[in-house]
Amino acid sequence: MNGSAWLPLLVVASALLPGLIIFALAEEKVYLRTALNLTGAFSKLLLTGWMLWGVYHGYQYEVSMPFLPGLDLVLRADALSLLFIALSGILWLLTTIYAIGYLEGSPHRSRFFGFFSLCVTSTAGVALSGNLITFLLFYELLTLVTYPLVVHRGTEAARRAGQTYLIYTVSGGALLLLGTVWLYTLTGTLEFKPQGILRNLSEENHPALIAVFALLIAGLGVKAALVPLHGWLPQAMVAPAPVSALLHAVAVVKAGTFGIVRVVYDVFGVDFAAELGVTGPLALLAAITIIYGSLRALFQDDLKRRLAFSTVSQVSYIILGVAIVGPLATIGGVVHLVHQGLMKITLFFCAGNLAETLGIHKIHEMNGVGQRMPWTMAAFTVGAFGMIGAPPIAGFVSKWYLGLGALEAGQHWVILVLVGSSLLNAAYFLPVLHRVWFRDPPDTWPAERDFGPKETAWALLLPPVITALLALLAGLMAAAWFSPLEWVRLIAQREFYQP
Amino acid sequence: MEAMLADTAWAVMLIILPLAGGITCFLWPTLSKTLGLITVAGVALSVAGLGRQMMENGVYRHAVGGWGAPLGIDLFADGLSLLMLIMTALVGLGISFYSRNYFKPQEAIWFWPIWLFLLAALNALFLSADIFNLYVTLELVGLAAVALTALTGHRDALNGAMRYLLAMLLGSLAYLLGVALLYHDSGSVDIVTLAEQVKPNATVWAALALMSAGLALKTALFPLSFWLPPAHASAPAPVSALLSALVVKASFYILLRLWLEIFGFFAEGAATLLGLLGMAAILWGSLQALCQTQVKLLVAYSTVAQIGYLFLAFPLASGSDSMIWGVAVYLAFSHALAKSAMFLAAGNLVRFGGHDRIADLDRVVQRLPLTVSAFALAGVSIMGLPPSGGFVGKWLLLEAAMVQGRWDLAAVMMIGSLLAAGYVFKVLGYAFTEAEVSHNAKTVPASMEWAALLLAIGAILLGFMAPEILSLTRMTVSSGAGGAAP
Amino acid sequence: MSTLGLLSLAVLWPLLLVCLLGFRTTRSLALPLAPWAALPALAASLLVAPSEVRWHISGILLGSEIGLDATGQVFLLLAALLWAVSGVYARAYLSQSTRHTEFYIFFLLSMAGNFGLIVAQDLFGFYLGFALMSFAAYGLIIFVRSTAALRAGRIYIVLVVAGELMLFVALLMTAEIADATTFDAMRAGLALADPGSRNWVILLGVAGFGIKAGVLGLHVWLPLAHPVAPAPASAVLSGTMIKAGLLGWLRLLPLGEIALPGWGVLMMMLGLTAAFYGVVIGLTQREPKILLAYSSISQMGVMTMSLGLGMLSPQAWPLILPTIAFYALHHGLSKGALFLGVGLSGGAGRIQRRWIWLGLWLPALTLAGAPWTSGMLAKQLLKTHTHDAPLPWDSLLPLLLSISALATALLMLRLLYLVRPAVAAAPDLTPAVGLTGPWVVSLLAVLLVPWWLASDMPDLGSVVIYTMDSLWPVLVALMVAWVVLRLDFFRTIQPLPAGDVLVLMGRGSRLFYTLANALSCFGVGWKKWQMWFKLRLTSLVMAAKERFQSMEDHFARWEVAMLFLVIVVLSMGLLVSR
Amino acid sequence: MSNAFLYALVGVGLFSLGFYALIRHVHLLRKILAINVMGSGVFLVLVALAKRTGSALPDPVPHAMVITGIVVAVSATALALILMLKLFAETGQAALSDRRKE
Repeated sequence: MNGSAWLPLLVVASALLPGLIIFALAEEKVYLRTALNLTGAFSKLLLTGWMLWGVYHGYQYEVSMPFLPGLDLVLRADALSLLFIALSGILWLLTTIYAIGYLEGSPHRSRFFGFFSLCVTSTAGVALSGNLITFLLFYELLTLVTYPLVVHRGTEAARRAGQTYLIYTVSGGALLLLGTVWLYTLTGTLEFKPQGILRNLSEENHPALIAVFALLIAGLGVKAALVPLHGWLPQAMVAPAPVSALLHAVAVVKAGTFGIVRVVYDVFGVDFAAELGVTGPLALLAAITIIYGSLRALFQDDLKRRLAFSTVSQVSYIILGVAIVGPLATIGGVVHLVHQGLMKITLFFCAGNLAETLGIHKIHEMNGVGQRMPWTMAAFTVGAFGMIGAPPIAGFVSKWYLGLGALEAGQHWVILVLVGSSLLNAAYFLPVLHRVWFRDPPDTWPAERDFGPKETAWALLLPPVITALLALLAGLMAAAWFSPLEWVRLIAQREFYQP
Repeated sequence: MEAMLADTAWAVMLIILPLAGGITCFLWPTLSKTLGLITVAGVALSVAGLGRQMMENGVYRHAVGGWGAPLGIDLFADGLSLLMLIMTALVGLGISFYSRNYFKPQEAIWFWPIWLFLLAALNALFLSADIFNLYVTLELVGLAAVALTALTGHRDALNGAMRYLLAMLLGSLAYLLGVALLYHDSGSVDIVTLAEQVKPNATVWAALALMSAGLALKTALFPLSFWLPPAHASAPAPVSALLSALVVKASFYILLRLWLEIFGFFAEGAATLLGLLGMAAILWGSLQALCQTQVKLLVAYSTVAQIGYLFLAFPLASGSDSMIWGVAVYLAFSHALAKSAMFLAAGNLVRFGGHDRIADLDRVVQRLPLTVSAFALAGVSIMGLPPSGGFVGKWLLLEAAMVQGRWDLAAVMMIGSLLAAGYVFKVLGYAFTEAEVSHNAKTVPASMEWAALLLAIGAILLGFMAPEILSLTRMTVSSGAGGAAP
Repeated sequence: MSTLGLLSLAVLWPLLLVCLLGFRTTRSLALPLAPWAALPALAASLLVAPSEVRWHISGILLGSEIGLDATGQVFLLLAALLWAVSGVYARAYLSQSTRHTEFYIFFLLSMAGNFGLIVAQDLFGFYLGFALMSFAAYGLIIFVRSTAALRAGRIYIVLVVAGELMLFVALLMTAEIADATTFDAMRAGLALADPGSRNWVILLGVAGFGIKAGVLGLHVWLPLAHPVAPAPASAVLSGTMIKAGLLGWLRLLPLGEIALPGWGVLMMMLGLTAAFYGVVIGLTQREPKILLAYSSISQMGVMTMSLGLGMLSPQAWPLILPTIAFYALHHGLSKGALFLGVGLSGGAGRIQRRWIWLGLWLPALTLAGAPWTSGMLAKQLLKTHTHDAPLPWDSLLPLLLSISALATALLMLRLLYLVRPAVAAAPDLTPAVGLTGPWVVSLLAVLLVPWWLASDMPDLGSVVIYTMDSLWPVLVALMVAWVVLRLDFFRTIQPLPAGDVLVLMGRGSRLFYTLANALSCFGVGWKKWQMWFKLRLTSLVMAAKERFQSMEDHFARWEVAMLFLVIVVLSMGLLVSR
Repeated sequence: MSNAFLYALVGVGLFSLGFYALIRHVHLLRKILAINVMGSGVFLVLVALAKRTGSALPDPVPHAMVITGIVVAVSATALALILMLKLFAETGQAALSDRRKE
């Protein structure tokens, strides 16, 4: 069982080192920068694969470093963290390719890719953290490192969006810090353990624990875009497309939900949380977010803002799955972490392609774009149907398990939420698809850029098609051994429901 | 060589070396730049030597000239003072490296001698064992600081310096009166003997009140912080870094030393008052910083706010053991590093853009990447975001506040860090955006940028060395000669 | 193993063609193959012997099962025939249209979905096929892009999404109750389940599949979709896609396992009213395709009634099931032939050639149940099973069935009257052989296939003697038509708007629109308020900044500072002394 | 003992007088003078308290402190005067100008 300690470090370093070197690179060294980025991405994928294989066979990878008196920084690779790292690894590789194509000829690319790699480093750190203090460290680092990406364009609007982004995320971080310190004073330890660490606490500080839970969820809820705290996400759409694709659909938002999953399962223990009676309100909050997000998305004319509100609603499926106490709902929630990532990043890539190639930002400009860019729009359609939950695509699988889990846990109202949100998803995605495929295109596009015979540059076209395929495969081959669903079953069986 | 190194009186070296350096720099101004840097490096080495010596045989005591306690002046160094010495040496090194090509020749002539006198006075202050000697060294520090502030000779520099001088003198006199009363009551000035003999009676209360008020005025605690912003903002960048990082901490150190040894046992009421003023300082300083439109004023008000954090240690310490004093010193150390980096970065920005307005920082992040990253890293420590030293200090203070159920302190700390994030990111936000009017920029020497960056990185790395530093602070006179080796 | 290969080929071949059509390079290769895409399915339906053998493919979609049972084979035969004929028919029908690639993509997708749901024996495969067929059909319905088509498409897609979600919940609850994903296990589990959740599942199942099967109230999209869709599409739509709803009922509902008296009566009532309602509205129509749509609704009503019969007498279910399958086959083939025939009229809406009009008589009579046609056979089979219905129904049903036969006959005559050839036949409008060929094949299918299938039906013998019973409705219908023609009384009737119930819903939608723009004006109000709030906030902050500045200056004055110093000294002393 | 106490009281009086003058007067020279008056007040208190060893020779330590204090006060006053002169040269008036120079 003596897994080597340096693997988790290497994974974090594989994203950190290229970032730091790229910072120092001059602007025109394009090839060196691309090489660095890609080697970083590939090495991370290799290492994750190695650890996946290792953890599958029961190895334990852990490394720790003293940080505070009585608390030290721990990087531990368990099944749940590897799921998140695998997802972020794959999507980082694709988004790097996409960003290289997208930012062709734009200024400040070294700075962009530097912060980009740092952001992935902190995401890897968030995934691998072994206790709440390490999680907090990387969680705050994520805020710091994503801020320059949000304000990358350097316009006044970007600065204001960055300001709102900061107000939300820094106050979220402060709440999380408060909750963590209070928890530490109550329990004396912050380790993540499968059944949680609060089981043996005496009765009288249960109200305190409920307050700590509320603080932690509020802190994490900001990044997980729960309803009252989601304001920053639609406004952060001013950032360039690869940023909104990776960060707001995958890294930042997922870090929040991953945190909630960790807190509910590995800090409180889901049965103890149910005993405390906190999972009910959390499920309710998630349900309200799901419906609210979809409703707001219905009225948005800007494509990226509609996708942002759709993210707000879709991410809360994960929290809903976590909050419904039951193995199947857990599987549904956690697997949606991967599925939503795949589908949402496809949609954001396509939105970026439209903006970059044809200068389309608004939905009413998207008439007949299917003929002009068939492959991008095919990927968009796969992503959209996935969001609605149509069968072959991954979204259906997670909705299926969420439904089963809800029924098994006897919470029938969740079915209504699922149905309602699927209806709303259809209501705001199908008209777009109709406009794309069945309306005839305008004679001139707002800002068309010619990419030769292909509909757009290879680097812009390949990523969305690949992620759409992955989403399709994750749904179609859900029962196969290599699918995310099987890995999540392993997580649920190994992490949450020891006999 | 080993034996010789072991027993030389490093403490004395700490004082004589900068004095000698100062004089030689004054006499030979042409080579003052290199000489100054060498002296400061020498001081840093001797602090290391002292540190190694203290590791072996704990608390260091040296009677100057062989005379005993009542009359002679003793040099005394325990964990807290060693930490302050390390802080002074590090920040001093960074600032000297920075100022080698910051000053015009006719200013450099005055800068190096006065700066080295200031360094000598600081070292003497951290080493002195009796409260009168503290008065003298405090006065020296004050005078040198005022002289440095007035270095540029501009209108607002002189104004700030004058205001600072008057406030400083007033504070010292109040302190001296307190010393007189204390001496009248217990018949001795030495801290250790005072600690045993002082009983709570009328004169001691008056002495405590006067001394605390005087030192609070010199540390610019909130209501008495009127003199700090104009002085720090108008002084040249390295000087304001010195003022904010070191000079302000000197008087705080004396207050801490008095409270730790003498007044701590019977002064809960006064401690809560100081805590209250500290909280007010955090809120007021941060709000003022948010309202500023100029970088250096913003950073100066940030100093006022961060000093508030240090004073939060007083109400907490009265409740529990002396670990909180270690945390206060740790916070002071991390603030010194971060604030000096911030001021040096601000200096770079001012020199680069030729102006001080935040709104016109035209995409400076692309043209001065090192300076802005220094400002950002320092900002991270000021805000108390992980992994910086500021975070560790804030975490420990929060922990203590929660253990003692002081929710008000916890809440103010949270609001303080939010407001800090507000003003730091205000500057960073404008550093990224494109200003309407973009003007011709002057180049900034690389060494100045690197100095700021190294200090900022120091503030971040401090976060990772918390266990060693905190164990160092536990090595005090009360913990016996051995001292807890780290 | 070849049967599994053939079955999966039936489904995968159209999908493969769609992919080939997608790529511009391979499009020229795939286009000629597209019309013949249904052949593998046809071969499968003919060659594969229906058996209880199931093939479990664990990889696909959480484990899916493929297999072909008796009803499945009948449905597959019907579907394969219709898709093949329509495919070839479409090639000529769309020869001069520029967007035939797009048509074929949607045509092949819905074909694959249709075959998929017939072949699938587990809920995932079925649901995937059902969703694929429904969404792809949208492309067929709005192919002509006219405003009516878009409106029909919008209503269709809304109902489809609602249906999908109802099905999702029904399948979810069944899977949770029965803890299984294959249909037979689910049916067994459902039979043993507690009545409460079972009723929920049945309600959702009936409603979900009812939308597709045109159950009364949910049928509004049918009369709108059929006239706008191209002829081959509406033939397939009416022929097999509607039957998918019926197949869904047969798979999901626990028929033959427990008696569901309440549901049985409801279904029978629904079926009967639909049967007569469809005919009454159909008679008023002037558009042949709308008339045919209403005829489909009425025929589906008959099948719903027979389903209700199955619910009432579960013990007779093993016999009723093949009857329903046969009835579906008969209706599908004849309705398909009718639609293709009507399609031959080209733009003028009237059949140009006399022999084509006469040809139309054949499926019309079959549908009306004239003697020695498959219609007569189907109706008689149904009548034989009405005897074992519970008391009130066993005598009432045969009578109602014959009256519905009469009504359908009248409807068919109305249709034939509508499309009767003009006196002076225009010479150049002879439909191309590409169109008439497949139509003739479909006529042959209408004649031969049911009899070929009926040859191995169990109780064929007892049926032949009732020729007289199936003849009189047709004769009476002819007489009534002759009388009406003489009086030309009915010419002045205005046709009820297609999608009748929809008019009522129209008012409902107006309510929805008012709600929507109320919400939007609330939105606008909210935005205005937000702007005002932002302005207010910034001015407040500016004022606060000014006040802070002045307070700071005030503090900086000597007197105030020193006052603070004195206060601090005094309070320090006081606090310490206590 | 009582007259030593009297002198201490006079010292404190001088201190508060100087403090009041420091606050009241705007002209810098007056402020510097006020500082010196306060300084001498403190020194007087120190000298008065030296008498506390009964009738024997007075305690030498406070005297040493006073000498050092005087030295410090002198250097501080020198610095203050130079600053005032430079300020006067620069701004034309020997008073602390209001901090907000619009």
